[in-house]
Amino acid sequence: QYTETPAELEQYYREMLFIRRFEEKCNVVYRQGKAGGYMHVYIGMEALAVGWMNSIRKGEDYVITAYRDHAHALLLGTPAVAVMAEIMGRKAGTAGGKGGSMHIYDPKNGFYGGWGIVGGHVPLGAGLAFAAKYRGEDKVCLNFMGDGAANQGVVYETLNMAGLYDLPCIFIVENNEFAMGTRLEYHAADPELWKRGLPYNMKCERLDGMDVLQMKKDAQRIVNEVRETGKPYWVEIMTYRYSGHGAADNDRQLYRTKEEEEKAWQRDPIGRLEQVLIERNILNRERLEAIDEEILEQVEQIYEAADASPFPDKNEVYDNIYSDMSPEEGH
Amino acid sequence: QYTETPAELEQYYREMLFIRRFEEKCNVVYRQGKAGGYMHVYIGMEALAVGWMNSIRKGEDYVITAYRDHAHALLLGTPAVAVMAEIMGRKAGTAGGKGGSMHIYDPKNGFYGGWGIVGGHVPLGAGLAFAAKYRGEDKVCLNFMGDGAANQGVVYETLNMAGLYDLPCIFIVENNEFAMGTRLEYHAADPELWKRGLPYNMKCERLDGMDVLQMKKDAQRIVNEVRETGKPYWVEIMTYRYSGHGAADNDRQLYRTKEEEEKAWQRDPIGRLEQVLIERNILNRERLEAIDEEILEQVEQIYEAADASPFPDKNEVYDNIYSDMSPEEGH
Amino acid sequence: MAATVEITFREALQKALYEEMDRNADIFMIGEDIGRYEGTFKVTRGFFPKYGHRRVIDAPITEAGFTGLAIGAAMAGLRPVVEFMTKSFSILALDQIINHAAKVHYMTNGVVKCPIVFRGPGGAAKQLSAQHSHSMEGWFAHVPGLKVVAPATVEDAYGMLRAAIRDDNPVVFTENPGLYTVKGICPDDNEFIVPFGKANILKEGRDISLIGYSRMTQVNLLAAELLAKDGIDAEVVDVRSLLPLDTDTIFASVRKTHRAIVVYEDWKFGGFGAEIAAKVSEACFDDLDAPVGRVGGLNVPMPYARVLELECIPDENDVLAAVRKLG
Amino acid sequence: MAATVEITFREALQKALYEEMDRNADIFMIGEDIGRYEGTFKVTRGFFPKYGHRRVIDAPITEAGFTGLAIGAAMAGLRPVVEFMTKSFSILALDQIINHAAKVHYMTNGVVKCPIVFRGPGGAAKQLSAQHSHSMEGWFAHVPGLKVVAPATVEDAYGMLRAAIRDDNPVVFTENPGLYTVKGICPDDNEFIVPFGKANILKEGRDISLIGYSRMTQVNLLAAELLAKDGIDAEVVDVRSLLPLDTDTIFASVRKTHRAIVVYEDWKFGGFGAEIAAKVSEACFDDLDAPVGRVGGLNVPMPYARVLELECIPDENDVLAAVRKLG
Ligand SMILES: Cc1ncc(C[n+]2csc(CCOP(=O)(O)OP(=O)(O)O)c2C)c(N)n1
Ligand SMILES: Cc1ncc(C[n+]2csc(CCOP(=O)(O)OP(=O)(O)O)c2C)c(N)n1
Ligand SMILES: [Mg+2]
Ligand SMILES: [Mg+2]
Repeated sequence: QYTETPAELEQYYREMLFIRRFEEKCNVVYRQGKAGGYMHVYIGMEALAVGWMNSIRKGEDYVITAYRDHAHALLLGTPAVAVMAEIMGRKAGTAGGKGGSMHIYDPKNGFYGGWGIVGGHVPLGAGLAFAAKYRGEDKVCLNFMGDGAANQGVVYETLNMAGLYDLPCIFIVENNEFAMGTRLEYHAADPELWKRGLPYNMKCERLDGMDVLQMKKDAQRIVNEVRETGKPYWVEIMTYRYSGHGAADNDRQLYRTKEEEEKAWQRDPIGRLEQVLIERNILNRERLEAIDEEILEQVEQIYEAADASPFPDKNEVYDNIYSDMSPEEGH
Repeated sequence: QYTETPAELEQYYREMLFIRRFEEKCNVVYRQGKAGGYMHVYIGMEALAVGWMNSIRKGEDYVITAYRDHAHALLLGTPAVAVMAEIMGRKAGTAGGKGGSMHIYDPKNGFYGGWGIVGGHVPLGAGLAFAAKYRGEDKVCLNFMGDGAANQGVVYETLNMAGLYDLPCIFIVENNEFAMGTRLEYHAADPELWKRGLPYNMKCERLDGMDVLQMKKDAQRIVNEVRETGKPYWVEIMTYRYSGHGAADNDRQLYRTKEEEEKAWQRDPIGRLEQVLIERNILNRERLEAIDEEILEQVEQIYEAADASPFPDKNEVYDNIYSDMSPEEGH
Repeated sequence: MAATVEITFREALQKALYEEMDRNADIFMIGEDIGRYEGTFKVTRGFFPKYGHRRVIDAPITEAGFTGLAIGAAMAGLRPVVEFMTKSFSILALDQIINHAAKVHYMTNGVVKCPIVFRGPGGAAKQLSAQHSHSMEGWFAHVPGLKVVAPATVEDAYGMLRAAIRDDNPVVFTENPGLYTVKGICPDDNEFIVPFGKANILKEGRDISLIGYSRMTQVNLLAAELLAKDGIDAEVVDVRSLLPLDTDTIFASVRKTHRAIVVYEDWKFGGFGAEIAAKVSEACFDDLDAPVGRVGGLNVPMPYARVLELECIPDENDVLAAVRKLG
Repeated sequence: MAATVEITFREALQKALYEEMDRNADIFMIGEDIGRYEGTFKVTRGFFPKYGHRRVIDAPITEAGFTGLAIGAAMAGLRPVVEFMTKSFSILALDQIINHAAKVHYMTNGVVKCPIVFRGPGGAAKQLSAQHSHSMEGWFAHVPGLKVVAPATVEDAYGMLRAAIRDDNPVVFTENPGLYTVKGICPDDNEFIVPFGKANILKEGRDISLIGYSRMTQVNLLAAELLAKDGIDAEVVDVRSLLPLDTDTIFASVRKTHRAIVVYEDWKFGGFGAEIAAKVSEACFDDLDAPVGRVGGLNVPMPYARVLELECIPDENDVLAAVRKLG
């Protein structure tokens, strides 16, 4: 009577758990000083990306997001070692160490980054959708942004154009209740962000991002509709950021209580799927633990491989500023 | 049984007609080469400004708008000679000839301009309202913008803050159906601009701006409410721009037909009020014509006075860049 | 020897745009009022009827938004030509141009290309006041990842716009409004290209180098004529391309004339002319018989009154005064 | 002789902010995460508890919007202190700063004042990559109507921030993130002001002038120490105020040392150092024994990998190399 096959459920479980363990390792790496700058993990939000990435044509459809981008890349098929290497600023990274955690790109798998200016990538995503339409392709673009990003004016400039030009673009607000240290209620006049697309002639919805099965169903329905109609869609997805804003944020107590976090942990999408797997007798505790062992081992190997890869050479600093020239050199 | 006194009706009539004749003169002045650059008249939209300016506490409340700003200034009590002189780039102008038609300012009458970057002044208006609230004053701000300006993202950044901070700001979209040469349908995904404030926790309405009596009633109601509640309000007002976008726009046929313009003329707010004045036996045709004569004469005198005033001296070019210093001089 | 036509600067831009749009279906234009309204400066007149709303797109007044949309399209392989109604309005799109278009190639270590042109009138027109009269090219030339050109002649308008459109990198293309009606001889050759990074000696001279770009090059030509009357033989160096900058040609000229004046319309203080002057002063230290002079716009927000506006914009007399000052 | 305290650059900023907010109730702060979260660089720590949300305002992530709101409040007579989480994000607010704050006084011919401070960390921190590492001061210093300062010492941070807050004009106040933890002696005097437009000789010297601002002045001090070992007596000129610029002090130093190097962290090409170098080259033409050297940041979007990032940012060794190059 279930719509998902056991294989699918196990796949979602493995994907979510892999992201979780991968990013826990990222945090360790960061604390060890092997990664620097700003690094933002997706812990708690895994169901959201897993639901959406399994609803598109990977490698064909366009995906773009902000700096909280590890999960999106990994799910699209970007080699995990290349992602870890980029986070560690290595030559083997997706951008040869030039981008770092915030700037993961993998266009051949449909991933267009990986952007650091809050809200700045949203019109780019509309442009990707525009290109698909211009060429008569039936690709869609998943255009992810945060709840804080949803305050940037360029988002509404983009919605107006998406509605005006009929662009196959799905705007997905990852509402994790916080913009850095500022709670939703303190940055949004009306916390119901799902309403914000209404004035621009597009469908709008608020969805649950903590239940991967429901997320996948909703995502698939919307992706199919947008591919069909070629019209934009605005979606707010309720989720939660268990970690600090970034690896450098050690001040969570400034904006929320331990109690709140513990309560939120009860909605943990991974734990929730574990229940389902057990209830449906698909995987028992032992199997779940074995899978976790397996993934932890896998992540270790990924880290080892990344850590074994060299740093960029100094002279690479001038490479790829332009496709066909170098800037004036030297200090 | 009427809510307006005959005196009020005559006042509205005189105000609208004065703006109309004043700006017709501006067009002549421009054609004669005595004004230059970009100059935008309000012809057809007079009822809108008349309705609102008669609903506030002139000189106390804040008013801000874009470059189509003659009417707002004149109605707030800015000396007409100073406005005409500014348009003609004279020393006696509101800004000593430094601003021109687009940049009329008169803070002591509550008028804060007069801005040329489409949408750019909208957050400033919220800031004026913020100052009122900060000081515990019960002032309101009338924040005018065009239908095209309503696409600029900064407008929605501002609405969110106005809703978040509870600012006594009335956002007034002067929807004259065109953004320069682009028709509403070609620049707005949904032409019902009144909806655009809905996601930001504020009341929103669409109103008729061609009937000065109705406009005044609606404006008074909204101004009173905002002064009372201290909360923002978003209003779309339907009007029409009879002239080209600016005095330099001689290409109206590129974006609309003569027929459309003629049809629009049937809604002329001045003609409409004339009907009322006659029906209610307040003023007959002769009186109306006499008033017109009087105003035309008045406008001529204003022009003469402005034209008699000197141009700025070259050495004034460095004045008032800073309150307390001059920039490095010379080429 | 290819055929030529005598046309205006504006017509040269239109010619390049038509020929390139015909040649490559991936090219589209986007900007405010460029379609049905034909553009405020009428550069895009005739394009909407010919190519329709698919390739000539009227954008809402949302500079950041439509610029970002075009950049995204370029990342996907299209070749957008973005018109800013005036370059002054590109200030609202700077984040998109500088943080996104200019950096994506580097941030992806060369994986993503961004072939896009940002064009439109830059500099003062006539009495458009403080908010509509910016010269932006100096700011853009400060940003690695962008190429920045500012042609002064009909031939260069034609050849450099084509080069810009065919470039695989973001190019800021500046058209001074005062140049649109300038007439000149233009090659009638849809493969004619003026490569970036080459300055051009428009008039040879022995006594002093007048170095400028965009409309100021025309001013320098005028100044050179007047100087000739005083027996001063000025060389007019048209920089054309700010980034990349052709220092070889500029230095060679100064090493020949031993005197130089850099002329630019932008605010003098902190403008791009300072970079040229600093470079010439450093590289030609032993060759200079006099300090490198600079002529720039007054450090003043552009005033409306014509009498004040004319004070702000450099003209040939200001160049002459600077030459005399050098002695 | 007033009392002094030894505090960090960050504490000096906090001290000035506290004292001014206590002194004038028209002053309020607005910025992202500056209240409850105490600011990403913790400059505003303690202010929210003390002054509450009326005077310490957490803004949504809308740089253009909250900057414009603050400018409007300033036009109405309040005295906002705007924090940009990093100056890089001020790029999104440039239209508000340049077209509105900087121009309103002129466009109203002096009727409207705009007393506002735009502060925050400017320049590279550590591995924040291409979009978070901009030095913006050169661009701002190009804009008439703004004042632009970039202190390098604890004392100047204290005295110049107070001067900025009391100024009736828009002031861009740059804090290089590398300076926040620098310790120094600070006057304990809530009327202590360092007026704008005065450069400061931090170390006297006979042989060469090292001219810089913000963190690069600290680099120059280090370089001067190293040069001393080679018997080169360098003078360290801390520009402090870019607009207005104190050319008298700068020129006097160069006329004494006959050699000059301008050091700045920003991209070298088209950066503000070019303006200083061009001015010195012109004004001190007869006094210079060598061309004016420049040391700037590489013309590269800031890369993430530390090894690459360190390549981009000038340090004392780059200054030494430039000195040697002058010979
Ligand atoms: C234009 C801009 N302003 C500010 C920042 C600093 N900043 C980085 S992330 C962030 C919070 C964004 O919150 P949200 O959009 O909800 O995304 P989340 O981090 O929750 O995924 C801020 C303020 C930035 N990077 N860009
Ligand atoms: C940021 C910006 N972009 C473009 C322009 C050029 N422009 C001036 S007015 C205008 C149309 C504005 O239309 P609307 O907002 O409807 O106001 P209206 O002129 O109809 O009163 C345009 C595109 C500008 N001044 N500023
Ligand atoms: Mg969030
Ligand atoms: Mg309109």
